Amino acid sequence: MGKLNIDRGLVRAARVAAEEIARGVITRVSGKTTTSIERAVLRLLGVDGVDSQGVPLPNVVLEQLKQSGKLGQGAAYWLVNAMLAYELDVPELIEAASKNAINLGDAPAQEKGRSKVLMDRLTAHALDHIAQTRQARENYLCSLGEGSLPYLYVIVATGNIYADVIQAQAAVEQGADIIAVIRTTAQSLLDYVPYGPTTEGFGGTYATQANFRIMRQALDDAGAKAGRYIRLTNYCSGLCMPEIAVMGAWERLDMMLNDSMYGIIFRDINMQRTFLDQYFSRLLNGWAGIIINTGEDNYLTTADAVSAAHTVLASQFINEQFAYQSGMPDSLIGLGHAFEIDPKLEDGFLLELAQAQLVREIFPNAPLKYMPPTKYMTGNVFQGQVQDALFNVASIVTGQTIHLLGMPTEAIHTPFVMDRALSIANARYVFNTMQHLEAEISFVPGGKIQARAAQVLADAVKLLEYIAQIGLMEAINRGTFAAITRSPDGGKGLDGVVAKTEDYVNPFWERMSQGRATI
Amino acid sequence: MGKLNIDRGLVRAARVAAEEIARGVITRVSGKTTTSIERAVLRLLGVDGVDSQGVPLPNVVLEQLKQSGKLGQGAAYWLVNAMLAYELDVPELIEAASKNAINLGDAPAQEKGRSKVLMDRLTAHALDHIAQTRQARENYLCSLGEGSLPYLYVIVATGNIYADVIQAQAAVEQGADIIAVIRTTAQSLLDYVPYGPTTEGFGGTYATQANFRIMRQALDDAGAKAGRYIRLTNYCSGLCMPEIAVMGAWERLDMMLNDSMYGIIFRDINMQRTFLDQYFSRLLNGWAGIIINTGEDNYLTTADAVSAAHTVLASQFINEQFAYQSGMPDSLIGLGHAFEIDPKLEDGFLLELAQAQLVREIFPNAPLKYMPPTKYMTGNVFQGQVQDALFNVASIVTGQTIHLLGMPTEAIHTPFVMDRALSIANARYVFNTMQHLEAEISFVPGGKIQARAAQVLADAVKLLEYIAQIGLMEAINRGTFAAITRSPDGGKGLDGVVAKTEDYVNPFWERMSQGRATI
Amino acid sequence: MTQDLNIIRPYGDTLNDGLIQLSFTLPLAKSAHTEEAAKQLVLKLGLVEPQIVYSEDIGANFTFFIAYAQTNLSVNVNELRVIPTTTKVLRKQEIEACIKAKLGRQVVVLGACIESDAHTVGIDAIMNLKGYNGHKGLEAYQSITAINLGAQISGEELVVKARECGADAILVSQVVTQKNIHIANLTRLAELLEAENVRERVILVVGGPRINHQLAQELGYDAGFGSGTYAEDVATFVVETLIKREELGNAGSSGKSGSSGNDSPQAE
Amino acid sequence: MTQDLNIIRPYGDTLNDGLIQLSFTLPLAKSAHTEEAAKQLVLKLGLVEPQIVYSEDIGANFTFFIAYAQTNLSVNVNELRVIPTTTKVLRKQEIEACIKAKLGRQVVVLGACIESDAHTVGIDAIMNLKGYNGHKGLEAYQSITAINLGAQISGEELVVKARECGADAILVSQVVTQKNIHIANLTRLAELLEAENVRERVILVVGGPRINHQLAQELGYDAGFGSGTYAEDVATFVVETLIKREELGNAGSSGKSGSSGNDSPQAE
Ligand code: B12
Ligand code: B12
Ligand SMILES: Cc1ncc(COP(=O)(O)O)c(C=O)c1O
Ligand SMILES: Cc1ncc(COP(=O)(O)O)c(C=O)c1O
Repeated sequence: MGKLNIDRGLVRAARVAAEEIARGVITRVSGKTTTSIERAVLRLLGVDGVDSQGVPLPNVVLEQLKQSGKLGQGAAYWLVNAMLAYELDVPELIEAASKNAINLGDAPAQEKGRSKVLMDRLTAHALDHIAQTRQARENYLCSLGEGSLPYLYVIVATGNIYADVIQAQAAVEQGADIIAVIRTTAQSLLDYVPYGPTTEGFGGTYATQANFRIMRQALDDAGAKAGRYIRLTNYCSGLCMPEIAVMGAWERLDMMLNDSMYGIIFRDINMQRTFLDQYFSRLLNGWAGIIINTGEDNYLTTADAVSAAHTVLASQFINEQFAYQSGMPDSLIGLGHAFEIDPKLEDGFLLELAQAQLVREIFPNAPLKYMPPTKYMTGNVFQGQVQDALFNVASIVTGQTIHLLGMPTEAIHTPFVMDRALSIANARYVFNTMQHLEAEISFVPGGKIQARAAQVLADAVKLLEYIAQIGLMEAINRGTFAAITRSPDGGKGLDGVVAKTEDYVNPFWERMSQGRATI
Repeated sequence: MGKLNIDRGLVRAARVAAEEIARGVITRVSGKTTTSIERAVLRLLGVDGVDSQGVPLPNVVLEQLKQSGKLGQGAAYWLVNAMLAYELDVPELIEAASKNAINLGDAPAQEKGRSKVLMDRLTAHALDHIAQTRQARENYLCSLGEGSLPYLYVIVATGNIYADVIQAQAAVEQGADIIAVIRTTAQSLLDYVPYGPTTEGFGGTYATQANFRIMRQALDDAGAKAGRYIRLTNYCSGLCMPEIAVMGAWERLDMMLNDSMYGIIFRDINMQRTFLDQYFSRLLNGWAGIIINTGEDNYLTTADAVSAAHTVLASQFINEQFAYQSGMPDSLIGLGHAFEIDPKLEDGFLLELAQAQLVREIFPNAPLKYMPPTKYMTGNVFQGQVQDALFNVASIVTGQTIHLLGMPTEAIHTPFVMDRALSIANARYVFNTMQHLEAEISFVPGGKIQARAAQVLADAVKLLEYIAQIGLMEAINRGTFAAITRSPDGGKGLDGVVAKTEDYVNPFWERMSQGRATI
Repeated sequence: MTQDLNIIRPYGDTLNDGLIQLSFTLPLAKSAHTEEAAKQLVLKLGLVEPQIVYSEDIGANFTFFIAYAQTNLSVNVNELRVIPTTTKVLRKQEIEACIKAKLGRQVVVLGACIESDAHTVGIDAIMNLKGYNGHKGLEAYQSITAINLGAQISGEELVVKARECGADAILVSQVVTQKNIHIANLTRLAELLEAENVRERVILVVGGPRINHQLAQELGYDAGFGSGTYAEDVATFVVETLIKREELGNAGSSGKSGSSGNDSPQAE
Repeated sequence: MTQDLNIIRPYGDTLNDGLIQLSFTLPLAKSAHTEEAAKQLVLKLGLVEPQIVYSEDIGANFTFFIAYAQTNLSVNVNELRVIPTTTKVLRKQEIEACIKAKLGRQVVVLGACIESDAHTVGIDAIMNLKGYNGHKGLEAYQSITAINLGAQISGEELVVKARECGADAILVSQVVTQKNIHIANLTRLAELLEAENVRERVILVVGGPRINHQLAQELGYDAGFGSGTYAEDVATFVVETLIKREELGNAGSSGKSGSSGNDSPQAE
């Protein structure tokens, strides 16, 4: 069937190894939770807002519990228990707690049955809300329809949510299908989620729930005008990954950058923390019908796209298995890859085609996310248009799904309104003029393209089997991905990894992972 | 063998019809010569320079002969006869003639034997000179080598030959293999060739022998520095086509725009004149080893590239046969075609590929000249880079030979030095990154690309058979090409078509067409 | 975004950031000095925060630069004066109806691409039956007699033809603009028509990708049309102008006054 | 082409034609008025013969323009002052030899990508063994102890580390420049080093794609390096500066004076 004539046995072997890898990690971190997961639970249960100092209330509550060493039972337990003990609803209770009038951990233990009833009610309420949001998306898609494949994905990154809205609306008029609001440089290492609408960021805009809502509304308006549903994307990544998953589910984001290893490798976030956080956030993303975008493209900014091609593929297999562990269906697993081969390399485009086609054939049902050239873009915006054009060609010829548009000004600044217009025109022209080219061409048997694909697959299998042997944590420790090494006990946020007690309660975790491998 | 699985029987049928068409035309104009052919003969025999009024001496002599009604015997006859009669060498004779001290037609007839000896000597001298020039090219190619295929062809068009030289040398440093000096807008309808170096033109620089020489020297220098032979191109076209062929042969031009019908269709030059002129100039071009470039691309500026695709192919078959009639080998027949489909057309690129591949497979040994998008280029120079990139893709994927670079500023101005640099970078990147892509892909049997190619070929055959029936002159009269109609006795330059007498002498015509169909 | 029309500045990603992209070549080999020269040049244009984002030696002692910079200057849009050729372009039927009702005769329009210019696609788009982008050309108008002379028509030929067919309007096309040859050609034509006493009797219109109404008027033409013009744009202008002139009952002299100096053909 | 260095102008296809390409967006919907505004803006930049060659409505009341125009301004290249970091970049072996001969000890270089910036590829290209484009990084230099702290290092951390390892030079990288965050970060670091009395004891260098030597000096750094820098460029500067300071026998105070105000590190 495929154009590459790949060895299906190797693909199966890769999945077997990757499954073992992911399961190994999950087993190893089982028995733990994280401050960020617990804050996410608090958010799901209705904790929101900031205290008089501007500290987000989930953090305030969490600190209380953590300081009193009570986090092991799960924040949900203490919240519900205290609600019953003091007969307060969530806002009342949290307000009192934030004023230190109440310490959640001090409330006397309530009767289990009553706890369960309240817990179930609150959980159902939250999950219903998410289900409704998901339904709203379905309704929009049904009534408005959507852009044709590959979806045109652009970023806005002014730092100011209101300016972002203007940029996004212009982009929609230009033809964009997906808008990603890029996050300010500093946010991923914050151990809290900023609150409210924000107007100052650097290289991006803070991810806050208010900002999500503002942009969602703007895109609904723009989409209604344009006659197609516009997807909204943000970063479910960094130290607050699970909380952002909640915010995204609430505010009807449609996609999330969400990788099982990105934070470890690129942000030096502790790996236990990340593996736990990614598991829980993927439960949520899956529940909310949010497509995740994995971050393998990033490897190629520090490692070489030719020699490290197999690491991208290996990582995709791992990301897939992690997503399966969280119960996500293929249709939500937007594996990432990128067009990052040195433009000076002879036949470089053949290798790009081989890789893109390989990923397409191995993950036929995944909404693949194809990233544009970035590393080899220069200040030559005219030549940049050409590099992006070939990227567009590779995308349409290999049937990619989510197409992140390259910008001519990639090496210069976050996109200007005109940069986006130029990029969109570039992609629309290429996609239209080559609409059915994919169906027209086949690759010569045993040619350079097929040989390259076979090689990358074989190398990926070898790598995966090696990782399965030593374990993923050790593999990362040895610098397997992106040529960066990270140790299991190093990195930021380890202090947020907490052992669960026997009686740990997390109603969402339970409900969402029913019938699946649980931690 | 080919990728298109075309019907070889149809290709043969097309050639049969085209041969009939070309032969029909040649037969019809046989018995005639033109003022421009005779001036070319004079140039070959050594007539050059201008009189005191600045009128080129070939024109002065020609006018004398024409006015005295003596052209039918051929200028060569009168020149040699007068040389013997007055015992003058060519410069002396012409100087006297230009001062009206002598009228060539008045000289008493000389003994045939002596005439023949002198004629043969002068002819041999001229042809030797051309042969030496051709040999010089071979030597350069041998010692310096040349750029890889497809050759990068750029134009210079400042209007000032010295500024052109600077532009050309920069282009060579940027990577150009072929430099074309574009001719000023007004020149093709002049019935003489301007003389000396020129510094003022509009949209191009006058084609003069001095300008040819200046540029040839500059390119030899630049080529020596760059370590590859740089080809020089100009226009062997318009009312002075045969004379320019002489100048090109003399000054070692390597290519010439030279079409059997362009002047008729696009410059409203009389068709008898053009058919005669093109025949003679192709004799010369063949002798000098100059690659001709035909002008089918031009059709697509007035006609639609999709619906008129078959007219381009039909015209290529005709141009090929006209070249054969003049004894040119395939290796010198640079048939032209162009990437001119509306970028808004869905699957337009598939049609471009079909056409480029079709031409490649039908004329496997011709140095095809592929022309860039021009008509649908806009002032959007950024998008222009993308259009040109796809043109570059089509070229490398179908193995074109001579690649005329598209300029981002096509819709704005003749190229700036930076426009050329950008275009060359565009093409070099595409060619290098897709170096062996042609060998990697095949087209799906019965797919849109193959179907389109089959259709265009079938339509071309039908058209050729129709033209063979009614004759090419009538076909042009009916607006077959470029949607333009021209009548056999209309157009400019008909007064320069002269009946040959029984004793017409043209030693070059005879020598060069030995063993071939003669007029 | 509410926009103060008194102060319009370029927009990169923030209102009034004034961001502009530039590219140019300096006739110098690449060096730190050349780069500094590029930066100084951008500063001389009154731009601030110049960023030379790309520089490349493009051979023969040329260096190519791409820069981004900001301007603090702004344009007051409320103060701009733009002269339209017409207030509202009529559709084909409306034009035909208008001619029938108000003129009651055929309007004769003569078209040509003049002097050395052989780019006929533009004038053909206006004149020929087929038209352009689905907009029919003047030949398709029943009440217009459209005569397209085609390429490289000299001023002298045009005068003869205009007299011959009693043209109401002459439409000339100029596409090649290198070294401002179009200005020379157009000026020469206007003078010739004047000298031959044809100018007053016709509506004189010019079009081409680098032509606009203002330039046309400066050159003594009644109107000018640029890229993307359709037959109805010109037809509207021609017909409205004809009607106005005939209404003044004095085609000759009013035609004259309309031919230059006057801001808007509508205002006659 | 002989070139008058007193008058350097952009070059399109003829000497001194002054041709420049521009593009920008105006926050207005497309209209004849907007087009005129674009033209006026180009004129306000002092450019002449403006040609708006492209305009497109790009949505949300924005219009994108591409223009070509000419400038009569010129730059006098003879008058430009460009401050080089060094007169001649040494090769790796030369640097090693120089350190051995003139300093006779290990040179300690500390590198970091500071504050919120996590773009380590640039600093890695300078510091890490592998280097960049075939040019080895400082780790490959036997007589240099290169310590690369990596991404998102706060000023405070950097001070501690610099003291700890007795750094001769601190190399900081700044890649994100949006809203001039690099200026803020670099200024803060310079002040902190000053306050902590570290500034005088080190050679302070900054690099990044939007950094140049002039900017660095304005911010109180000893040198700045932009795109396409290799390890040897920095190493030459660091080693030459160290040698000069040690020759002055007074590393502390001359280091200080070299840190700001002084035009050329060579001139010390
Ligand atoms: C097609 C074409 C040709 C064809 C022309 C075929 C033909 N019969 O017309 C051929 C191949 C013959 C040709 C030759 C040359 N061309 Co040419 N050509 C073009 C090209 C690719 C497209 C022009 C076109 O057809 N546009 C489509 C029409 C519909 O648009 P338009 O002309 O703008 O017309 C519209 C409006 O302007 C307006 N309009 C135009 N005229 C009029 C008149 C009136 C009265 C009104 C109301 C409106 C109106 O309405 C039209 C419809 O909206 C352009 C590049 C480009 N992409 O623009 C170069 C271009 C115009 N050519 C150019 C040149 C230099 C030449 C040559 C001189 C090159 C040479 N030395 O050989 C020759 C000589 C031709 C000559 N003697 O004039 C240059 C001109 C540079 C300049 N600014 O001066 C261009 C810009 C290419 C380039 N970058 O170098 N060319
Ligand atoms: C790779 C990359 C990333 C990688 C970084 C991986 C890593 N570990 O470094 C990842 C994917 C993580 C990333 C993330 C982001 N990035 Co980033 N990234 C890039 C990219 C594509 C290439 C940068 C690069 O590696 N260049 C190659 C190196 C070798 O060049 P260089 O850095 O210029 O270094 C050379 C010289 O400058 C100099 N040099 C550099 N430092 C030093 C120091 C010293 C002492 C010396 C002497 C010399 C020196 O020497 C080096 C070798 O010659 C650029 C776009 C581009 N093509 O430039 C965007 C870019 C830099 N990123 C950008 C942004 C905005 C971000 C994000 C903030 C986006 C977001 N909101 O998520 C994040 C956050 C990162 C953060 N916290 O800093 C913007 C910055 C815009 C601006 N001008 O402010 C850019 C320009 C892209 C864009 N157009 O939007 N990015
Ligand atoms: C998965 C993932 N998360 C996050 C980011 C962005 O970085 P940051 O962590 O600074 O938000 C990226 C990079 O594009 C990514 O791929
Ligand atoms: C064969 C041929 N001759 C000549 C020309 C140039 O036109 P002109 O006749 O004005 O020189 C062209 C157009 O590119 C051409 O294809």
